[in-house]
Order: sequence, then C-alpha cells, then structure tokens
Amino acid sequence: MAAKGQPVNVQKEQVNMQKEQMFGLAEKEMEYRVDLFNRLTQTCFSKCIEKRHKEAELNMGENSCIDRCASKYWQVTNLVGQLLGNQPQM
Amino acid sequence: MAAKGQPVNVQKEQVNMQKEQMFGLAEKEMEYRVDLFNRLTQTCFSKCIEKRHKEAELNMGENSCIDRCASKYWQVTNLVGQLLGNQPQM
Amino acid sequence: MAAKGQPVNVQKEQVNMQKEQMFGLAEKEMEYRVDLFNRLTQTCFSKCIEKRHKEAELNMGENSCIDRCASKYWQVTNLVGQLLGNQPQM
Amino acid sequence: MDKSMLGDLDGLPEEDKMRMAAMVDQLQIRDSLRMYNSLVERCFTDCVDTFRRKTLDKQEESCVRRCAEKFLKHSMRVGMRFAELNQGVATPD
Amino acid sequence: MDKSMLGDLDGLPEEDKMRMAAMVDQLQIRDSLRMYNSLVERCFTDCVDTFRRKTLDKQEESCVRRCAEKFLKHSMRVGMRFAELNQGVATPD
Amino acid sequence: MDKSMLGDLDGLPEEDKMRMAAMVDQLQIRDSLRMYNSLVERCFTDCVDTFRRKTLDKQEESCVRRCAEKFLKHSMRVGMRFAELNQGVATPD
Repeated sequence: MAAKGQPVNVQKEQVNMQKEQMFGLAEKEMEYRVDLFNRLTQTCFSKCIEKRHKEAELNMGENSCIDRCASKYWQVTNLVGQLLGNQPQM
Repeated sequence: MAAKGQPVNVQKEQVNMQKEQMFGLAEKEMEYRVDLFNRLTQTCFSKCIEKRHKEAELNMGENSCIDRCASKYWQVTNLVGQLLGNQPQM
Repeated sequence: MAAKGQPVNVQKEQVNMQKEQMFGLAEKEMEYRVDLFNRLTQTCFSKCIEKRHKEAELNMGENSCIDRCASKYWQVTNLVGQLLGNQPQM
Repeated sequence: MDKSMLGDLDGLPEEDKMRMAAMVDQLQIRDSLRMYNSLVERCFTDCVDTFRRKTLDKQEESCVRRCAEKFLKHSMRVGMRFAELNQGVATPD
Repeated sequence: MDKSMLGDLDGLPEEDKMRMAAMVDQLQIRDSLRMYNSLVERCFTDCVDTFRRKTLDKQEESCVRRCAEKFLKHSMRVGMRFAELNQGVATPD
Repeated sequence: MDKSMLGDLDGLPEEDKMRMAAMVDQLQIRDSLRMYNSLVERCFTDCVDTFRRKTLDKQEESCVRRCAEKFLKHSMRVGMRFAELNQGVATPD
C-alpha cells in the first residue's frame, strides 16, 4: 500500500482480471450449453411423453417425436439467434 | 505454517473474507434485481401477450396491459417486502 | 516464472485445486439441499393450497395435506435416488 | 431455508470453518432473495388478472396479503417436516 | 437487462471499481445467454405443437419470428417501465 | 449432460487446462444434482395427486418408477440427437 505500490497493484490486478474474464466467459458458455440441453430435454419430454406413464419404455411414436422435437428445437434456437444478432441492442 | 504463523493467517484471512463478503453481497443484490426484472418480464408476457402470435407488433391493448402489469408487479413486490420485513424470521 | 518454477507452480496449483474441489463439492451439496427444499415447498403449495387465497390461515385440511405431501415428496426423492444409483451412467 | 439444513462444520480447521460459514451465509442470502422473488411471482400470478388500472384494487391487495402469509406459514411447516425427514423421525400416517 | 440497473460504482477505490465492473460484465453475459435460452423455450412452446416432420413448417417459423420480435419489444418496454419505477417516477393511470 | 458437450481443452497451458477441467467437473456435479431434483419434481407432479395418506400407494410408486426410467431413456436419446446437431450431422426426416 506504498504511494507507488498502487499503480503496480492495479496493473497486476488488470492482468489477473483478463484471465478471470476468459475463464468467466468459458464458464458462462458451458452453462449456456447445459441450460440449452436441459430446456430442450424438459420441453420435449412435456411435448412428446404421455403424462400418465403407463409404460417404462419409450414407444415408437414417442421416439420419433423426440427426434423431431430435438431437431425443431435446434432450428428455433438458430432462428432466434439470427434475430438477436440483427438486433440493435441486447 | 510456522507455529506463530497460524493466527496471522487467520487474521489476514478474516480481512479478505470481509471484502469477499462485501463483493458477495453486491453480487447477490445484482442477481436479485436481474431475477426480479426477468420474472416481471416473463409474467407480464404471459398475462398480456396473446399466445398465437399473429402479429410481430405489440398492439395498443398489449402496450397498456404491459405498463399496468409492470406497475402492479412492482406494487406486489413492495407489498410482499413489507410483509417479509414484519416477519420474525425469514 | 523461472525455468524450474513451472512444475512447482503446477504442484502448488494442484494442492489448491484439491481444496477448491472440496469446497466446491460442499457448495454444490448445499445448493442441492436448498433446491430440494424449495421445489418441495413450491410443489406442495401448488398441490395443497387453494389458489384463490380466501383465508390467510392454513386450514386443517391444508395442514394435513402439506404433511403428507412433504412425506411423499421425500419418498419420491429416495425412490428416484435408488433408480439413479442403479443407472450405468448419469 | 434453515441454517441447520446446511450440515455440520465441526472438525474443520479454523480457517476452513470460517470460509465454510461465509459460504453458508452467501447461500442463505441468495436463497432469501430468490424466495422473495418467487413469492412475489406466485402471489402476483394467483391474484392479479385484470389490467384496467395500474394500481392494485382492494381485492387483489388482500389476495396478495393472504397469499404471502399463507406461503410463509406453509414454508415454515414444510421446514419442520423437512427437518424431521432429514433426521429420519417416524411420524403417524 | 440494462447496465444502469446494477447500481452505482462511484466512490470505490480503482481496484474495487474494476472488480465490480468485471462482475457486472459477467452477470450481463450470463443474463443475456439465459434470456436467449428462455426466449427459445417460450417461443418453441407457444408455436410448435406438431411433430410429423423434423423441420419447422412455414407457419411455425413465422410464429417463432413474431413471438421473438414481440418478446424483444415487450422486454424493452418493461425495461423502460422498470427504470421509471426504480426511480420512483409517477405516471398516469 | 455429456462431458464432450463442454468443448475442447487442447492447446491450453497445463495449469489452465487443470483449472478448466476442474470447472467442467464442478458444472457436471451441479448439473447432475439439479437434474436429480428436477426429475423428482416432474415425476412427483405427474404421478402424485392424492394426499389421504403419507406414503405412496402402489400405483403412485410404479408411476414414479416408470416416469423416472422413461425420463432417463428420453434424456439419453436427446443427448444423442443433441450431439449430432452440434456436429451438423444431417439425418432423414
């Protein structure tokens, strides 16, 4: 905490911060992908799987519904991503 | 890790912790405001916007619904905050 | 940042990391319990409490519904935990 | 959320105990604030459905009050049951 | 989420100010990504209900577009109201 | 959640690679625990609707078992599709 110590501290802090930001960004990116996967999974379960749960197996109709649901969800993600990219702010 | 080192470590740790707690508190406060904004946005979208999405524009009815919804949501936040403040514990 | 410094850094980093992982694990475990408690609370409120909120008191029927709901929710947690424990992956 | 829910800090070195206690404090603060937000969202959703004015009418306001009070009582009761279940206390059907 | 929502950084020492700003940046990034995910989930849930093909049909696609546009406009409007309410601005009924 | 989902760690210095791997581990633990909680919530909500007793009846219990099994199978299937979509694999309609 000497008179000249402050700027050095600040500089060192700045370097640390850049690294922290890089790791922070990587973390947010991973969290985003996990969140996307979980929402896709929950949403397609709601859309495709019969709520009474009479069977423990997925039947053929449910399986193809899941595949199409995942594919359409992915498409919506891309579509919305394009729209957000064209936004002036977000 | 010398015999006398421990108390100094603990003391230093304590100072660091107070700073960490201050930053932690600021972080929680910001998370709270973001969470409040997002819940208000989602809730008023559900209450005011027609789900079939026939138009890309908000019509006049939707716009005034949004304004009133935001205002009422804010009021509920204050009202519940008062009730929680009067609670013996939370 | 000396030539021989790197491996020592890495080693020290490894020790720090083990400690961080221990704290990280404790944190996740606590978050898990808080999340469980909050979901149980929200779910049983939805199942047991009449939405019109005519009264500020819980009536006898609601009270016994809450007790049974909590107990059943706990059972489901254990049941699903057993099933997940027997899973090849999760 | 009750502090006892978050487990036992005995047997740790002083430094770690302090750090753990700080972590518990942080989690409690976050949880209280989230609980506040989720209580507001739920009671708003249950009680407010008309948007002809920008202030709550009497009926909506008292619905919100009752909803919040009920939720807090409910939450306390669930907390007691949760503690018992955590400790494996058997209770009659 | 608007940066001004996150409070005032004046009066802090330079080092802390930087750390606080970095924290705000991290929260904004997380919030933007979550908002993206929640927008996708909502518009998918509102607009997509048939699973006879694995690509969106024209109607679903335009529903998603309108839903997303509407949500962004809605979100901006709520943001303005939120800022006013935060500052205690009175507005007519 | 699959570890491969979280991206490539090649090319980083050893120290950062370790830190990144620890971060991935932490995220996986958190995600597994949340997934456990959300599975319980969903199957409870779908299967349990009567509160005349404090233990699950046979029907509720088998509904929960089937629900959980189905969810896990569903989740694995979505994981495969997700990986394909991430890699841009084209599949028939």
